[in-house]
Amino acid sequence: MDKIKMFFKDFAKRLKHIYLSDKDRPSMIQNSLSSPGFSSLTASILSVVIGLLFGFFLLLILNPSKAGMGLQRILVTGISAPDKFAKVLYMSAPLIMVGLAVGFAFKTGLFNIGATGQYTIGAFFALFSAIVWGFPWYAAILAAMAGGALWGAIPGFFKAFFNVNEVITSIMFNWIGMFLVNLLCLNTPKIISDYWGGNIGNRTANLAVANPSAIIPKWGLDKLFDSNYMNIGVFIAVLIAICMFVILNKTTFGYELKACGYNRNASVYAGMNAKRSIILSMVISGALAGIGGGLYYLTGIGNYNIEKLLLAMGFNGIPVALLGGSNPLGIILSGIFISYIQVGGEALQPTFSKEIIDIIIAVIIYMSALSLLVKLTLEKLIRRRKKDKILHCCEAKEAKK
Amino acid sequence: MNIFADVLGLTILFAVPLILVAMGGMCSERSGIVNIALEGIMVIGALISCIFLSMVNASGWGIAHPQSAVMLAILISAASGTIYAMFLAFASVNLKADQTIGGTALNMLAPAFAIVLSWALQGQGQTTIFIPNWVRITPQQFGVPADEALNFFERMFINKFFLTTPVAILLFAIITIVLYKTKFGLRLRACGEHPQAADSVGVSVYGMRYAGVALSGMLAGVGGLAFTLAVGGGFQSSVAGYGFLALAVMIFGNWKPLRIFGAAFLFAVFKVIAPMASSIPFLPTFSGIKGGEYLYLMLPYLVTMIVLAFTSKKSRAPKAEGIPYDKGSR
Amino acid sequence: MSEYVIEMLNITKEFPGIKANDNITLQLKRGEIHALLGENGAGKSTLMSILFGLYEADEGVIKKDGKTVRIKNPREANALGIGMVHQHFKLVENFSVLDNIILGTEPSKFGFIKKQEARKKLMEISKKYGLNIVPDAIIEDISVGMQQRVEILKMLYRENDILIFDEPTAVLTPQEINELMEIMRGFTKEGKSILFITHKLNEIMAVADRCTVLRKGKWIGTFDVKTVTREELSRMMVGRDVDFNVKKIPRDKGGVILDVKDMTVASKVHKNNAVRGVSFEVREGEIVCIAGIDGNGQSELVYGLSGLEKLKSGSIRFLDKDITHDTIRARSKSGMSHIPEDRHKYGLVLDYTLEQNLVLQRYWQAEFQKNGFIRASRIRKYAQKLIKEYDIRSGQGPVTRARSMSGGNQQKAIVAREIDKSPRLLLAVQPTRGLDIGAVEFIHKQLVSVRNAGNAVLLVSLELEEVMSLPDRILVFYEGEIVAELRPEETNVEELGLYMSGAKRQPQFTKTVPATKEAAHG
Amino acid sequence: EPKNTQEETYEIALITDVGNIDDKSFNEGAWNGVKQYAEGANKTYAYYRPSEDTTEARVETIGNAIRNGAKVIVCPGYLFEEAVYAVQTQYPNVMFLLLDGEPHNADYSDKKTESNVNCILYKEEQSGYLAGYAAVMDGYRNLGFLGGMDVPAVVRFGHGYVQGAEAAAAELDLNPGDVTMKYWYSGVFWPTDDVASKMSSWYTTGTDVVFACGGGVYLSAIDAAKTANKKMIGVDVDQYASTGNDPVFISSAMKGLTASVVQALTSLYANGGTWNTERAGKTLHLGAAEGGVGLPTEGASWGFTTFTIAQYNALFAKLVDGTIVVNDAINVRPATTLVAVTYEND
Ligand SMILES: Nc1ncnc2c1ncn2[C@@H]1O[C@H](COP(=O)(O)OP(=O)(O)OP(=O)(O)O)[C@@H](O)[C@H]1O
Ligand SMILES: Nc1ncnc2c1ncn2[C@@H]1O[C@H](COP(=O)(O)OP(=O)(O)OP(=O)(O)O)[C@@H](O)[C@H]1O
Ligand SMILES: [Mg+2]
Ligand SMILES: [Mg+2]
Repeated sequence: MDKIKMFFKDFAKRLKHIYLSDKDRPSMIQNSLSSPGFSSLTASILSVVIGLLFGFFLLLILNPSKAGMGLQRILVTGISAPDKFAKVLYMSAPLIMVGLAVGFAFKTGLFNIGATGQYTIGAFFALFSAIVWGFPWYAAILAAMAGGALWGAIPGFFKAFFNVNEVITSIMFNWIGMFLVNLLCLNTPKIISDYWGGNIGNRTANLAVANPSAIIPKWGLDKLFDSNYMNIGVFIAVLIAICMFVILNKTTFGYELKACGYNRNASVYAGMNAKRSIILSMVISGALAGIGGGLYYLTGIGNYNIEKLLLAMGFNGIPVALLGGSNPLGIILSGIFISYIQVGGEALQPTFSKEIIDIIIAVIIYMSALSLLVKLTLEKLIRRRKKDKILHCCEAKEAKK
Repeated sequence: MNIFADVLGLTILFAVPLILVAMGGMCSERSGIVNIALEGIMVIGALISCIFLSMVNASGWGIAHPQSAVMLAILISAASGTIYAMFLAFASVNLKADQTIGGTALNMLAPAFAIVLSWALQGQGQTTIFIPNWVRITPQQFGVPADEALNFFERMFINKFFLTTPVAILLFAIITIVLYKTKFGLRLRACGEHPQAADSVGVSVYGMRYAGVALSGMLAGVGGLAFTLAVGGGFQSSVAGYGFLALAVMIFGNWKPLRIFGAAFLFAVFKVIAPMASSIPFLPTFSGIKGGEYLYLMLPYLVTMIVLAFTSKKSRAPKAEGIPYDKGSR
Repeated sequence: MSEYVIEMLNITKEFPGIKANDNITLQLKRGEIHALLGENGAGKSTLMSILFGLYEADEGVIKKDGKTVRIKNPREANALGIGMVHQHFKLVENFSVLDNIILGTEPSKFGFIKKQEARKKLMEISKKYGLNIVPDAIIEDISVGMQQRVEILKMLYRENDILIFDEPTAVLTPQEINELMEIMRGFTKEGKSILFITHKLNEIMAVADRCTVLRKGKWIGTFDVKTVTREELSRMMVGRDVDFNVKKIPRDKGGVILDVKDMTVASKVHKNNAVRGVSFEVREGEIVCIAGIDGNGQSELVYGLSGLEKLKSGSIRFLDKDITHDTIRARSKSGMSHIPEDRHKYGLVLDYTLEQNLVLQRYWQAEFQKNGFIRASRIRKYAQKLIKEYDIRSGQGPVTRARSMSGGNQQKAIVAREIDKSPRLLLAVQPTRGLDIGAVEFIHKQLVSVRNAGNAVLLVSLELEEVMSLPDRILVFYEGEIVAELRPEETNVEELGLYMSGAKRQPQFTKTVPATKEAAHG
Repeated sequence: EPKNTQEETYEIALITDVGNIDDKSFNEGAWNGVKQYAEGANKTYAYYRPSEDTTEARVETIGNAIRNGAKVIVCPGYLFEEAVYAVQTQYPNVMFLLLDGEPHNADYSDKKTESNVNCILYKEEQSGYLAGYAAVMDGYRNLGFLGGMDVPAVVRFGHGYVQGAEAAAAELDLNPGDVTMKYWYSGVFWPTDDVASKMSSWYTTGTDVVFACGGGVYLSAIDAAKTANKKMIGVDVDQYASTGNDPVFISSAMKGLTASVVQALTSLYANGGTWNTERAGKTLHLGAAEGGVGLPTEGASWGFTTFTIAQYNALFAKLVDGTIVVNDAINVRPATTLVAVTYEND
């Protein structure tokens, strides 16, 4: 009991300490010993650990005798068998894409909360071109990209020309997109499953039946992993993420988009076309989400359902982007990580509900907000140690005298 | 004629949660904190108050004192929303975290928590929390004889009536007055525009921001309950994107109470007309098109965009929103 | 009672990597105006912020009337009667004047603001000190000078009697400066004590009783103003002699670089045009200065020339080419550089590093990119070169975030970037605003070197000293029109003032559009 | 088999198709059957939700259940057709009970039911027929049909409902158009604001009774019905009883999900854990004759006033003996001459 008290006291003291130290500007406090990259990775890892501990705590409350088993399943299911790992990769492909969509927009100063609409339109373009026009998979992915780009362009356009906040346009066009896709699907008999012999009127046809060439190839990996889930989608996503990294950090184009995101006036002053930059940022962001839709529905595993709820996948991009620090390379990791523990979460059934994983992810995201605190603490410690050293030296000198 | 009374009546019913939650968002953003967690806060407010309602229903107390129970449920939804919102305040005020991070975490957490909690309370797999019948105030309770047909205004105002409606109107009025007429409101707005200025005259920016977020939690919590009552039946761990719609309504309303009020009504009226279109005589039915209803369902969103295109040139968010307050920065 | 109202004894304040204040002692006598001076980054604002409770000192004590006090936040400073007009005004832009003034000390009943009472009190104070304001005007609609009055009234409303002015004159017109000096003298007569930060030595000479000089965070000395000269002060500040004379080699009239005809630009603040049918030309080897009181269309003129704003009518020829409809990039390519008025709004991407900002106008050139890919090492080398040449000081060299640099160094970075483009025409809008005399000297030298190389500078300045010393030719702007063309050596400050205030107009500049006073000031 | 002592095994497993087990529809009905049997027979039981709405995920989840010790797996819903097709050969020793469907491959080129699979199909059209017939006979003239999604079971209920109303109108010698029906699939199995608005507009513009057929979607209609003082017909179970005697329900078109699951499991265990010859590899079609469908007649669950239980029994007997045949086609809408049906999804 006393220990716990001590712990809290110590914690409170630390908190207060950091709280008081807010006079220091964080951007200024960059210590050579703790490069920003290093400490943000540390912070992310710490968040993950805290999130998992919290999850364990929750499992303990719900069912103490099974909590150990639960935690173990969360942690190892993803690599317990090849087919489980295949599932991780399968889920991470669209997740990385929507994460990239949100993260890319963040980097260029925009909040794309419309990834779900762009993803939906992308999915529709992919399925339409694949089923109705018989496109092969790569062409269907390009179609998905075009669809997403188109849907992303709209909020960009409204922002650039009418000064409408992209958040509101994105939200509105999420719904418009979904309803539009429903409408288009319903009026394209060929895209619906019952055209191909099924008895279901509210979902799209199976690609295996309608156009096998539109299924993303597996290159034998399905045999290797012994799972239908395995395909090359995740490699495409990783490749695109790397491209995005290069574009953002190594090209003049990325330089322009970021400049416009940080300071629109300055970018205009510097001769850049800010309207074009805003629209292009949204187009790219939308295209990424659209590809996500393509990558998911062209696996031949899922069918698009005519429903009245927004697809969750687009919104899932936000936590992926945030956990990955909006950095494309970070997003690869966070996308894979989130699907990894989600696969672990499914294995919690039937003892626990799989929603516990969502709670854990939420806690991890929340804890990553603490990264600043962790950074400050780390840097403070390092600085203090340095100072102590100096003091020591001085004392030593004085003693000599 | 009845159908028009219905349209207006339902518009009020569905505008109420939008107004509440958008006003909540406004309070928070006016203090400088972007609150995208509205959706999650609504879920929590609805969850806790619906659990309360179903508990007092089970105990029999509810049916004996229906409107006191609903009033308590409203208070509980406000309290739980406020507490939940404090997580956002802590992350974005004290920790100076990116405000979307806290918001996103809360949005993810809320429905998952709702499922886990309602299962823990109601048994595994039992997600729906049913709302007892007695929460509605019937026209009879207003003194309309049971066998008498309702007139236009009765249909419009009291046919489908919950205590949340007058509470919402009251809250709207209070918040509007507080924002513009009190020193609290002045300070709150100052913190969202120029926190350094507020700080330099002795206003506690942290305190004001906490207050703004707390208000948003309170309003969004009540909004969650109001939405669940309006939809009817039961709570199923979700508020179907209304939190985000409220965010949109807030932007649409340009962060100003009266405009938010108008925006919410405009949006709600089209949202209500959409499903009712087939029963409104003069509206086209698009019978040649499969799923013509979707054309109507798009309507509220399209109308919003059209209005925005014409009105947004001057739209202006609180200047300091989204930026963690740092005493030292100038 | 102690002779001093405020004593700051042995104050030390350290920021990561820098001792902003190092054992500084400052004593303020009752009823005196005490000037504080030092170069950019010397620690003046920091010291005042400590007194105002924005920072806490690491070491040292503060005494009020001889009693030690701890000032932890502005509220406590206010309670001790300390008020401050900040270097960058702290006003809520979309609030009314009245709301800004009462914020934090609102008279109220049950939480409801008693507006009428507040208004009455404000109008009384305003009348008493002759500080005219419109209580219901919105801050963003009023001039900078007016905003400063609001800041001053904020202090008076709180009945402060120790007033801190941090660089209050950097943004004012000469007339406004004179008014401010008068007001400050008035305050001392009432027994109020004033701490006054400025870079302008003549202002110190004019109003201050004593002054304290800081350099690199250290206390250099405190002097009775009557006993020191300008030159001595500037030497103490900068640590070397400052040369106030700019050397301009006499040049013959060169070819026309810029030819503006009937230029009209709309205003963003009011319905009338900000620039009305202006025609002039700028030639090789000359510095032309646009003089005038702030808000007479100078900013819009430059927006029009640089392409930030479309012309309503008229044409611009640059190097014998019509560029009226050219893009900003095209103008920049053909040799136009622009040091913008607002360095944070236009001049810098504050979240980019210094090196990224140094190539803001040139990142697309073959030198810095290949097939769309940025050549990072070349940018680094180039940045290091500019940093060295222009002595841009910052914490981490090329990779410092622009946001964390001091205003003076931010300005130097912009100047370096724009001049290093070897422009044929340099649009320089208030290039030395808020800079210390050392930096001013440096930038003036750079402008002159552009001119001496046979290029042209179009300078927009509000500072009479600069207007009288730097240019070859002066064009006076009044209500969006040119009202006079003068040569600095043939005119004097008084005459200039008459043209600037619209009291006089040279015959060749006829009034084209009937203008109202209201139109020019929104 | 269990790897860890902490791990428990669950012998009877139910996998939901997409929703949850409180969907007020086949997931819930089947789950109640599993529970009822397992608790009586003292067996361990559990249910699982697949990670997403795909055949692959359902196959995977079946695998998970088997890893957790499942010997019998109940698969409610036609969405399981392809999944069961795949797993029936993969896990020959595990018994499957497929409700509402029959296994086939993705392109329907092959249909086969292995001996470890028993399929049950219900004649929902008969149940719907009874409800439609009774409503019109009882004097209701303006009917509504609120479907969830247009999935086979829901469509059969709806089409039966239309046919029943038409038959009653003919029997009563009504004129064309005397009976009207609004017919709509909402697209959701849960309550939403637009369904609530739509129902309220139906009741306001004259609809007297709505047959709400689609899981939780009835929750959106129930409020509208009460506000308008109108009636509803429930589905699957006796909803008058299951909602705590809510008088808004005049009847329910029942389908014996729970009972048939209990029966199937009972016969399975009676046969030593494998399907007996009547069930192995077979499909049972449960209709009136088999006691699989009907309206509740006990006490106040019977909400009709002029239509009598005797009339109902006579009608029911005709369904049993085949005098009345209700068309179960789902791709073709039933032809009507007397009932004016407005299909609002068009
Ligand atoms: N919040 C801070 N964090 C880190 N360093 C700071 C901070 N504030 C000031 N400094 C450092 O302290 C030094 C003194 O800054 P200060 O603003 O007091 O200068 P100043 O004398 O007011 O300059 P100027 O004439 O440009 O206004 C600066 O060089 C700066 O590097
Ligand atoms: N975000 C920041 N992080 C670290 N240090 C900062 C930051 N912002 C400002 N500083 C430090 O604070 C000091 C004062 O900044 P400020 O912008 O007030 O400079 P200034 O010279 O007084 O400005 P100006 O000349 O524009 O009035 C700078 O010297 C800078 O080093
Ligand atoms: Mg300063
Ligand atoms: Mg300065």
